[in-house]
Amino acid sequence: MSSARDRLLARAAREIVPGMVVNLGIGLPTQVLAHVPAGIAACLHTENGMAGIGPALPPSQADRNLIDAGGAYVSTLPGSAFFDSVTSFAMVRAGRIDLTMLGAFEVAANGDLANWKIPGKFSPGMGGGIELAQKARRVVVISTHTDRAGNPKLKSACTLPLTAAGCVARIFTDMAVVDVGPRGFELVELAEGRSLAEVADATGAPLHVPDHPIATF
Amino acid sequence: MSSARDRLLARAAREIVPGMVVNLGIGLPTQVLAHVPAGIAACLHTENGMAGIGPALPPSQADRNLIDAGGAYVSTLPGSAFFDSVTSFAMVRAGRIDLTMLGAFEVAANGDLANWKIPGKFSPGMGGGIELAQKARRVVVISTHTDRAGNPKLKSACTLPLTAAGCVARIFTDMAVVDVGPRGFELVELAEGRSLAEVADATGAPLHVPDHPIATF
Amino acid sequence: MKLPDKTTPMAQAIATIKDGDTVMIGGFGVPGTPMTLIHALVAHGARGLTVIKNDANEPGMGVDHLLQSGQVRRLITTHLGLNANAMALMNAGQIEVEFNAQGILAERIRAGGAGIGAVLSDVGIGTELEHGKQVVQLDGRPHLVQTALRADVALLHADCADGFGNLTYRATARNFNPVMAMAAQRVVVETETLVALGQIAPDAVHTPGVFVDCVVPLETLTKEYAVVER
Amino acid sequence: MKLPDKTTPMAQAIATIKDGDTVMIGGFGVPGTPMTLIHALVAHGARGLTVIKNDANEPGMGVDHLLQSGQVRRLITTHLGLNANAMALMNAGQIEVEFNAQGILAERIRAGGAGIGAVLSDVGIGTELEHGKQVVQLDGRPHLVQTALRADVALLHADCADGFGNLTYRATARNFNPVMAMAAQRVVVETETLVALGQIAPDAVHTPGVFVDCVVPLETLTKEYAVVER
Repeated sequence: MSSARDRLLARAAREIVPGMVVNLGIGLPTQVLAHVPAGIAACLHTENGMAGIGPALPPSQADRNLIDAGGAYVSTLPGSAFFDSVTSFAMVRAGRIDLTMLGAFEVAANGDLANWKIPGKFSPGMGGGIELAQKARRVVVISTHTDRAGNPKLKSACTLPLTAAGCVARIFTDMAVVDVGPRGFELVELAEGRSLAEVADATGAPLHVPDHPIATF
Repeated sequence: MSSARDRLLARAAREIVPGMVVNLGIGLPTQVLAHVPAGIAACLHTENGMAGIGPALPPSQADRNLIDAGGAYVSTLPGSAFFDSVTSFAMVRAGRIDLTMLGAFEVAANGDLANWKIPGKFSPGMGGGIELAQKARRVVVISTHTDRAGNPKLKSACTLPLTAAGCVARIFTDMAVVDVGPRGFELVELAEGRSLAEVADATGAPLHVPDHPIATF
Repeated sequence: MKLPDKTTPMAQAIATIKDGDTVMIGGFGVPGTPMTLIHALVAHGARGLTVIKNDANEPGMGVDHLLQSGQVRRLITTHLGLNANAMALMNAGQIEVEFNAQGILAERIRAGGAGIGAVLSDVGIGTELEHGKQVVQLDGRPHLVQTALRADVALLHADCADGFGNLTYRATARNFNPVMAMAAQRVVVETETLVALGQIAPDAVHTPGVFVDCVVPLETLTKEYAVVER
Repeated sequence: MKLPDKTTPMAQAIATIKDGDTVMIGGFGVPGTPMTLIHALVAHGARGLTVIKNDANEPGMGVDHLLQSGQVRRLITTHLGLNANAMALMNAGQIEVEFNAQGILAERIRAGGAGIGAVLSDVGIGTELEHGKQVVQLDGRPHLVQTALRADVALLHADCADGFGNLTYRATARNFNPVMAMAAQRVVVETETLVALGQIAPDAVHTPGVFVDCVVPLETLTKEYAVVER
């Protein structure tokens, strides 16, 4: 899904509008960094203690003391600031993060998110995910539409331990952009080359389709 | 009591031993600063956000941004640090202040301290006094032995609203050094020229006298 | 990407303040008190304010102007001892005063700024500070529930700011400014110096710009900022 | 007056650590992790430790040495995802792991460091984080009582220190170091650079020396501190 992934990341990057403070979660979300429009006036936050993330750097150019929360080497911009973990999460909990983009194991039609624990299989810990999901002003998910076995990640209800209840506003996948609305999942856009039927089939809960034409990305 | 006061302040200053972090309260205590032995390795803390207070400065040499908690202009030493009010009181409450010297309206024989409010007459607020009295590792009082009307400040029980209960370990006055011990007030030293009877008479609760000779200061 | 610019004209920065708002004001004595923003708030005229400030400055200085103009209904503070005007207003019942232990006031503001509901502290157990406070036992020992404080607006004073709102403070002018910068819906900062983005080293920032909404460069420093001759 | 000197030889700095102690260790990934102090603690040999650390580093790095040596009974952390060794030890029941939300772990340590008994937070309401936690209602909404954490010893990494223990950190190596510096009975700091008193400007200090007990200058930086090639 390499070029589909690039289109997904570029589409998700357009969610960032001028003036925002944005936190990118570990995994697909941090890859959005490379797709953010160059001139935009926005601030990327990483919970290990930095606001104003600049471009990622290869190891040969890296500063050993400057990583993002996923361990990737990043750089500063004019106006960047470093701070400790307490201050970093004060920003999160007090509502100074306008948007966070997170990965997901499951998203439910009511906006519940599960992304930190698969009991008996994978329990790495929640890191900063619970606070970001619960406290950022807007939470969107970036994920594949289905898991590796082809099962839907968008479900009528989560089966895994929750990260936060009712937190997800929008989901960006390799197949579609889907909003979580009052009626549940609502199709917003289709990935280029994907049919409505194909997406509905890969979604584990009813997918409401607007009666106007669907844009593609 | 000018020279008596100088002797009092100099005696109180000897309470500061190498390695200590010390907070000097507003009033007589801040005047101890001028009497601290020059070469001693100790750190003075002021709750408005500084550790490592240097000598007081006259207005002509003052930095408008550098005051102590009483509003006096002070200076830095090599190794001084500035910090915010939250950090300053974290030091106090977490036990990093080895000694605080406070003023008093009343001290009781059980170590209770009242120094912030005379109901109906004078209610300026407690400032940082309650936390210093309750949380510093050692609390001593520097005060006149009696109030302006000649009434004892050392009493069997406080009549004014408490600053903190059972906190005072030692009292330095213009007449004596008095410890708060298991039996109540215990005479430690006499001010030069003061008689035991005179001090006992000016003290509003029994003053226990050791059976060894009493030193003077 | 570049960081957004938040420099704002003085009048616009405080225009959102409404009657009845809660306003945090930085400073401990003269250092760190936003003297110019306070005068602007007097000129703006919003009334019935709740002001949260460590102290009431001295007569004729700083927040005293706002007390004398009758705009303050309630003052949450720690010490008024240097302002006889403020004590007279309090004693006459013209302003309501809530005293807090100084470090507890700082913690309550910090709790608001950190998205924490309250802190549990044993400070003031056995004193008047217990009055009206919820008590929770921790390990069998009583603790007071010290609830978070937040404000509609914080008015702060910085030594140096960049356009994104990264701030540095000088000496003991830091005091309550960093914590109030975390705890208000709208954070307005007057600054002695405005520098270009990148002129404050990322490791030297005291308050990250993420917390700040409006940066107001000062044109002059009035006499109120000067050394006080006593 | 002059400020006391706290420079201490490595072995002496950690000699007080006893079996069963609680040890806080700074760092988030490689930056800010006191690699050399960790090796010294492995050599020292104290067992049955409770370790409080954001993450478990990666296999063969940092706190992983202490896990592999069998000295850790219990780990209070937020994320082990980069250390399969640690997850295997946890799954085999050889170490007990308590997960905290990252910002709540930071707040609990800060509460210990600020002499606060607990913070009340709604983070994790409706999730597994509720389990075993006391609940207090604030304004009719449930909050978890997140109790303070303190340690017998904190092991920290600074970029620069003076002899009194004033510290500065570099970039994202700051992370949990400043808050752990507040929360231990004995605070031991390894530093890349030791400077004379006065060489760190008073406004530039990240952790005031008041919090620090032992300053250990590093003689060399081992490969564990270097950029990780993945």
